[in-house]
Amino acid sequence: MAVCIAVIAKENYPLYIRSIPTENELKFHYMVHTSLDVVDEKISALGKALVDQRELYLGLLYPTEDHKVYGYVTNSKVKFVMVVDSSNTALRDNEIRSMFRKLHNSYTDVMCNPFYNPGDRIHSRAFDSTVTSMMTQVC
Amino acid sequence: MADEALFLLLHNEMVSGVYKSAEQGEVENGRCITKLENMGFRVGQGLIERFTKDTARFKDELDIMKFICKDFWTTVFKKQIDNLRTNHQGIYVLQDNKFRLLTQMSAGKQYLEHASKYLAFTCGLIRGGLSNLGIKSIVTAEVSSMPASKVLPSLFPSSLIPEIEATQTGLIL
Amino acid sequence: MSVPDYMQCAEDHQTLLVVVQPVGIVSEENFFRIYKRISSVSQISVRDSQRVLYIRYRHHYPPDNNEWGDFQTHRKVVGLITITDCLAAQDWPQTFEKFHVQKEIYGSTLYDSRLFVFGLRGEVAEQPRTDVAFYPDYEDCGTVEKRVEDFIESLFIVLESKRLDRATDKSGDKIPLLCVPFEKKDFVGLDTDSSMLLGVKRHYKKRCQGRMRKHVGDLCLQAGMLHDSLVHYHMSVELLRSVNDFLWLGAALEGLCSASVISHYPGGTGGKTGGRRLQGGPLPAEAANRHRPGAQEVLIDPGALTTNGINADTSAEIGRAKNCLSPEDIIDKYKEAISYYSKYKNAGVIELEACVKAVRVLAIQKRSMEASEFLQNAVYINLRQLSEEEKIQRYSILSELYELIGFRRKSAFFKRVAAMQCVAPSIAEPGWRACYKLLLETLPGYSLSLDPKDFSKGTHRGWAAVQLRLLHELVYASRRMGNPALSVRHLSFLLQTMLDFLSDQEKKDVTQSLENYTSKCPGTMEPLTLPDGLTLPPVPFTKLPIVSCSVRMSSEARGAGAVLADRGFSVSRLDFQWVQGDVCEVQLMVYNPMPFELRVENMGLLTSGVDFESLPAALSLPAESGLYPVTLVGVPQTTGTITISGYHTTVFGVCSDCLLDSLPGVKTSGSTVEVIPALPRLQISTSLPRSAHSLQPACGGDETSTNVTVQLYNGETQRLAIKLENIGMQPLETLEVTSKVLTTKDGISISGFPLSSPFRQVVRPRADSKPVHAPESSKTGDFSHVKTLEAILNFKYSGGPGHVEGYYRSISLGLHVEVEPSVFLTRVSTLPATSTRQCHLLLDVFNSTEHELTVSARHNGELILHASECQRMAIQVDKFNFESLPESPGEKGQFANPRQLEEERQEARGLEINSKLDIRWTILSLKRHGEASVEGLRSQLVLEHLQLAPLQWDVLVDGQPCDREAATACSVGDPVRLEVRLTNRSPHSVGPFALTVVPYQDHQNGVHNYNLCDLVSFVGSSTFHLEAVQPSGQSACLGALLFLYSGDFFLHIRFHEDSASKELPPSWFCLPSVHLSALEARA
Amino acid sequence: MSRPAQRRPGYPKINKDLFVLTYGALVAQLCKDYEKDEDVNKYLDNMGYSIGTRLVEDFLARSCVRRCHSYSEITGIIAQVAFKMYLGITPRVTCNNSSRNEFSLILEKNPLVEFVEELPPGRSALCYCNLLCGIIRGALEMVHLDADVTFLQDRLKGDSVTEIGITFLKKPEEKKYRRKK
Repeated sequence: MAVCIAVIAKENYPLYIRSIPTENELKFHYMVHTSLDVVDEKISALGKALVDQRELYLGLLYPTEDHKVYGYVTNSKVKFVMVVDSSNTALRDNEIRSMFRKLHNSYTDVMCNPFYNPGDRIHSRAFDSTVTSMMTQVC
Repeated sequence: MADEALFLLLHNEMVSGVYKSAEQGEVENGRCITKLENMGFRVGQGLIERFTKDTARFKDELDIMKFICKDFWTTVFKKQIDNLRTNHQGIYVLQDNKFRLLTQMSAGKQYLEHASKYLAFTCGLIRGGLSNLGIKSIVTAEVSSMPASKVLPSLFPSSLIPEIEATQTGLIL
Repeated sequence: MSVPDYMQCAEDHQTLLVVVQPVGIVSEENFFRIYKRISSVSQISVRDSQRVLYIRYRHHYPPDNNEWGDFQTHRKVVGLITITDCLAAQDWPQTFEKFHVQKEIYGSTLYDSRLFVFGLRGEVAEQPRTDVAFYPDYEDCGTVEKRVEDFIESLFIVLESKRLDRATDKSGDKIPLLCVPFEKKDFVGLDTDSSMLLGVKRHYKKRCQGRMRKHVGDLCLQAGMLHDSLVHYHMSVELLRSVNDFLWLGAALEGLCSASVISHYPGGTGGKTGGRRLQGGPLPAEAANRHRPGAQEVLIDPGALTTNGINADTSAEIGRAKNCLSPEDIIDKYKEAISYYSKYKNAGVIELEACVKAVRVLAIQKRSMEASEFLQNAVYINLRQLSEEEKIQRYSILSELYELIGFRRKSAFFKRVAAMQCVAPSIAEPGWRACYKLLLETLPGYSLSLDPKDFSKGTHRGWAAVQLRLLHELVYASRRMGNPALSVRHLSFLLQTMLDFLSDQEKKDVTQSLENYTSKCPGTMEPLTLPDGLTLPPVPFTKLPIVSCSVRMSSEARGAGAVLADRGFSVSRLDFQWVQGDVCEVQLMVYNPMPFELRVENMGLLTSGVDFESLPAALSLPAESGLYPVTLVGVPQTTGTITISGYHTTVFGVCSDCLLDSLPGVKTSGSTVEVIPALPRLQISTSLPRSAHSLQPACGGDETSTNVTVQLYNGETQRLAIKLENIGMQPLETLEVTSKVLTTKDGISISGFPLSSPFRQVVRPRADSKPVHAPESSKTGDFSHVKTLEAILNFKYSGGPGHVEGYYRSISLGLHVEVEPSVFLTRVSTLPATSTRQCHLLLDVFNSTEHELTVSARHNGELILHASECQRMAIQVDKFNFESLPESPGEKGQFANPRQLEEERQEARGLEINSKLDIRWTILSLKRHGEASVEGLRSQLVLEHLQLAPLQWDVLVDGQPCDREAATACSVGDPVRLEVRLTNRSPHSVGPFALTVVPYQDHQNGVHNYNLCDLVSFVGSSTFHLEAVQPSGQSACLGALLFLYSGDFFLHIRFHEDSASKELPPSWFCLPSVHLSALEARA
Repeated sequence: MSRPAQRRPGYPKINKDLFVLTYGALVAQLCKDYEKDEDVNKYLDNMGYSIGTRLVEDFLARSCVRRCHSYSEITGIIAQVAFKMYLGITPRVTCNNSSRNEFSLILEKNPLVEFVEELPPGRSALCYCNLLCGIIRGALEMVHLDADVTFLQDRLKGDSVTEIGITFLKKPEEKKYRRKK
C-alpha cells in the first residue's frame, strides 16, 4: 500500500499529489520532487544508454531510510510517482507495476474527460477513489 | 465500436455548424479552421493517451510516426496510412488513399476548396496526438484533385528545427 | 581518522602532503599572503626525468588523520613549513624552540621541515641555514618560492629513497606489518618469529607483503611513477585478496583506481582548474578557502567543482599501460573497495571519501545514475557525532556533488538542509546570512524565480507547497538577518504569486505578518540589491485587488458635458478629450480575492505625458467582493497627450505600481487621451425641478446632463426659466443654443422649436409652443389619452484658451412634457346674426378633465363645466374676411399640391379664429388655465358662414347706414335719400348690376303688403343701376322716395336676373333689409 | 450524403472513443462559445436534427424493418434496432400515458457520457446528450411523424437514470406511416 501518490506533468510540475494524511505531507512533496531527478535521468537519452528497457514502469527510483520511491512514465511523458513504506515487504515489483497500471488507466479517463484541460490540476472523484484504494487496501 | 455513419454525419455537422455560426460573427475562414483544428487537437490528446497506454516507450520520433501511421490510424480509421515518407529532417508525409472523412464527399473539382474544412479536424487530431507525445508539430493536409485519392497530411514535427513552415506536399498513387 | 576531506579526489593520491602553519603571533593576513605564495608551488618536475611531483598544502591537518599515513601515504604529512614573526634577536632562541615543538606534532611522519622567519635582521639572520629562511618583512621575500622548491626537492629525495629501499626489499621474510591505528592493538605482542603455525605464518607473511606492495604503490604514485604504481597495486590486490585482508584490499583497489583515473583523465576529476598540464596549479585564493575550516567552508565556490576542461575521451588512453583499468573497471573497483571499507566502522571516513572520489569520476563519465547510488551510500555512512559545522559542510558538499551529476532537485534539497543546519538551535550564533545565501541558491532547484513577471501569465504551475515553504524560510531568514526590507519583499512576493495556493487561514496569517513587517519598514517599488549582487525586482500587488475587464475612462466630472472639437478633428479624437484643469476620471472594475475586507489606500492613476495631479482614493472592499467599480480621479495641469499606464496602490503597507499591460484581466494596455486647453464650464439649472426621468433612447448620442419633466393640460402654457452658470475658471465667450424634438411614442413629431436668437431662447424657450401643437394628436379621437413630447435643448459654448484652439463644450437640457387633454369642442354650428357682418357660433364644449372648469370666450360670460360634462355656448362673432387667401375654386389647379395648400389655409384660419374668439379654460381647483382649440371650426361649412362675402353691400338712408333692428326715422312728405353702395373685395371686377327697390309693410301676421303705390312714391325710378366695379373698387347708386302717410315700412332690394348677377354665388348678394318709420312732420 | 451505393457490406465501424471524444470536444467547444446553457442545448438539438434527417435514410437502407402499426412499435425499433446499431446499447422502453403516444427511452448506460464525470461548474442546465433528442426528432420527421423529444432525466444532473421522453404529436389512427428510426 502506498503512502504517497503523485502525478507529474510533462513539464515536471505536480498535477496531483496525495499522501496519507497522518504523515507529514511536505516531506512527501520533497521526496517526490527530488525523485524527478532520477526519473529525468532514467528517461533521458543518456539514461537509456545505461538501461535499454523501454517499459513504462521505471522501477525503484531510490530508497530512503524508511521509504521506497517508485516511478512510472506514460508515453505522454506524464510521470507517476509512488512512495511505499520500505517496511512493507509484501509489495513486489509486480504489485507496484500493476498499481501503476491502474493509476494509468484512471488517468487516461481523466484525460478523456472533455471538460478537463490537459495540464490543469486533476480534480476528479473517480481518480481520487482509485488513489484512495491504493493507499488503503494492501495490494 | 461505434458506427461510422453516425460519426461521419457528426463530423459533417461540426464542419457546417462551425461555418454557419461563422456567418453570424467571425467571418474569416481561418477562425473556423482553427476551431475545428482545436477540437481535433483535444480529441487527439485523449486518443493517444488511451492508445499508448500499453505500448512500450517510444524510441524516437520515427518510432512515434510509425505508431501514428499504423496503430493509431488503424484504430481510428480502420485502415493504415498507405504511405509514410520522411526527409529525416523532421518532415513527414503521410498518405491515405481512401480517407474516411472525405470518401462520402462526391469526387470532383467543386469539393476541393471545401476539402480543407473537412481535413482541419483530422490535422488537429494528429497534432494533438503528437503534442501529447511531446512533439510540437505543424500539420497541414492537402487533397490531390484526382478523385478518390486523398493525400493527408504533410506534417512537421519540430524535432530538429523548432518550427518548420508548412509546405504542401501531395502525392498520388 | 575522523575528519573527512570532502574535497578529495583521485588525483590527491599522487600528492605529497605539506602542512604550512604559523608559530607565535602571525597576523592572518600576513600568513595567508605567504601561504598563497607557498601553495602556488604545487608541482615540481624532477630534475633529469619526466616525473612530476604534486604537493597538497594544508594549514590545518588533524594529527589523527596523519596516523593513517601508512594506509594511504597521501594522508601522511611529509613536510612542514612554519611561518613566524621574530623582530628581536633575543626572541630568536625560543622562536626556534617553538618551531621544534611544532615539528613534534607530525614528527613521526615528517620527511623534512622549514621555518620562515619574518622581521629578523642582524647577524642571526646572516647565518646560512637550510632549515631556516630569514626575511626582513613580508614585502621583501622574493625567494620564498625558490625556497619552497628546494624544500620539495629535499622531500623528493627522502621519498625516493624510501620508495627504493621498500621496493627493492630483499629481506622479504622480514617485512614489517603496516597497520592502521585501530589495528595496532590486535597485533600487539604477536611473535612474528617462532611459535607460529606455518599456515598462519604464510598467511601473515602474505598480509605483510600485500600491505607493503600497496604502500610501495602509493610511494610510486607520489613519486610520479604511475606505471610502477599500477603494477604494485595489482600485485598487492592479488596478495591481499588471497588472505581476505579486506580493509587493505580496499585500499589497494582504490589505489588502482586512483592511478587509472590519473592516467585516464589528465584534466583531473576534482575540477581544480588546470590540473597537471597547466603550470601554477590551484589558484591561491581557491586553495586558501578550500581548506579553511568552519562554517565559511560551507560556501564553496561552485567553480571548484565544475567539470570544465575535462575530456572523458578514453580513446587517447588506449594502449596506455596495460595494467590501467578501463573506465568501467574503475567504477567496479571503487564499488568493491567501498564494500570492503564498509566492513569497518572505523574506516567510515575512508569509505566516505572513496565514495566522493568515485562520484567525481562518474560525473566525468556522465553516469549520473550510478553516481547517485554512490552518493546515496555516502549519505548513509554515519561517522562519529559530527559537529554542526561538519554537518553543514557535509550537506553542502552533497549538494554540490548532486549538482555535479545534474540532479538539481536533489542538490537543492541538500543545500536547503545545509541552510537549515546553519541556524540549527544547537549552534551558538546561528549563521543567518549563510542560511539565507544557501536558500537563495536552492531557488533554481525548485524552479522558482523571484521575478513576479514570470508569474504574470495565467495560473502558476509549480511545486507550490515546496516553493511556499522555501519563500517562508527566505522571509524568516532575511528577517533574522536584520534586513526587514528583504523580508517584506519576499513576503509580498509570496502573497502575490502563491495566492491561489494559500488557504483562507494562511491568507490571514501572511497578510497579518506582512502588516507587522511593513509597520516598521513599508514595502517600496525599489529593486533590492543584495550584497552578492543579486537583485530582487519590486512586487506590485496586481491581485490585491484584482483589476478585471476593461478600463473605462469618462471624459470628466458630472454636469460639465462632453467636450466637442470644432473643425478638423477626427471622430476618434472627437470621441472625448480631457480638459486641462478639469477633474478627469478613470473607472476600473476590481474585486477582492481575500476572505476578509481589503483596505486599499492611496489608489491613484499612473500617467505620463502631461502634468497630472492625481487625487488618490482609499477604498475598502468586502470579503470576496464581486466586481466593484472604482473611480480614480485627477486633474491634468497642462495640455497635450496623456497616457494612463496604470495605477498605484498601498495595500498592507506595500506600495505597488501596477501597469495595465501587465494585468492579465485587462485588455487595454495603457490608453492615451488628449488633454485640451481649459474651457469654461456651465452648470444648468431650471425653474422646474430636475427629474430622474431620462429621455428615451431616441436622443441617442448626446447624453443630456439635465432633464425636466412637465405635466400640462392641452392648451396650457408653462414658462421654463433656464439658468446657466459658469462654474469654471474660464470666461464664457460664445453660446449657441439648438433644439431637437424627438419623435414621441404617439408619433407626434414637431418640426423643431422655432428658435432664432439663442439668447432669447436661453431666456425663454418656447416650451409653450408644444401644447399648441399637441391637439393634433386629438385626431386620434381618444380624449383621455395622455400624449408625451420630448425635446432637447443643446447649449454649445466655449471660451478661454480652449476657444482659441477651437474647442467647444456642449451641455444639454432634456424636456419631457406630458400633455393631458383639457377641453374639446365636440360640435360647432353657426346662426346668422341680424347684421350681415356678424354671426352666432354655437360650440358644444366638452370637459375631458376630472376637474370642474370654467370656459370663457371674449366678451362672453363664463360657462362652468363639471368633469367630463358637455355644454353648448353661443358666441356672437364679427365675420372674418380671409383676404389674403385666394378664393375662387378655378385657381386651385395651378398649385403644386392643393391639399397641402388647403392645410396651410386651414392652419392660418385656425390661428386667426383662435385669436379672435380667444376661448380660454380655467381649472380653479388647480389654478391652471389655458386656451381651448377651435378644431371644430375648421369645417368648410362653418367657414362659409364665418367669413364675409367679397361683395360688401351698404344701404344708406339719408346718409345713415342702416344695418340694425332699429328702424330709421324719416318724416312724411319729405323725400328720403336712398343710397346703395357696393365695395368689391373680390379679385375680379363685378357688375354691372340692376336692382329694384320694393317697399312693403309687414302686418306682423305673416302678411306683407306690397300694394303701396298710394302710400309711397319714388322720386325718379325705383330701379337702380350700378356700374361694373373693379377689384377693391367702390360704386354707388342714388335714388329717393317719398312717404305720403306715416307708418312702418320695409325696403326689399331685389337684383335683376341678369348674367352679371347669375354667375356669382347668391351668398354674395345678401343686402341688409331696410326698416323705416315715417312720422308726421310737426309743425 | 450517405448514398446506399457507397455502403460496403458489413457496415464500417470506427473507434468508439473517437466518436465519444469528438462529441465531448464539440460540447466543450460549444460551452466556450455560448454562455447560456439553453443556447448550447439548442445548438446540439438542431445539429442532431439535421443528422437525424440524414441518418434515417441510412437506417432504412440497412435495417429491413417492416411497417409499424403503433407508436409503441416505432419506439421499440428506435430502442432495439437503432440505438443498438448506432450506439451499441438498447434502452428500456416505457409508455407513459393511456393515449399511448408518450414514451420513454431509459438508458442505464450511455457511451456518450463515458468520460464525463460531472457537468462543469455553472453549467447545471446543460443537456450534454441533447444531440440524441435532435437525431430522433429529425429522423421521425423524415417519416412524417412529428414528435417532441426531450430529456426527462439525466444521470449528469444527479438522476438515477438517463431518460429520453418521446411524445408523438399526431393521433395514432391518423398516422398510417410505416417504420422509422
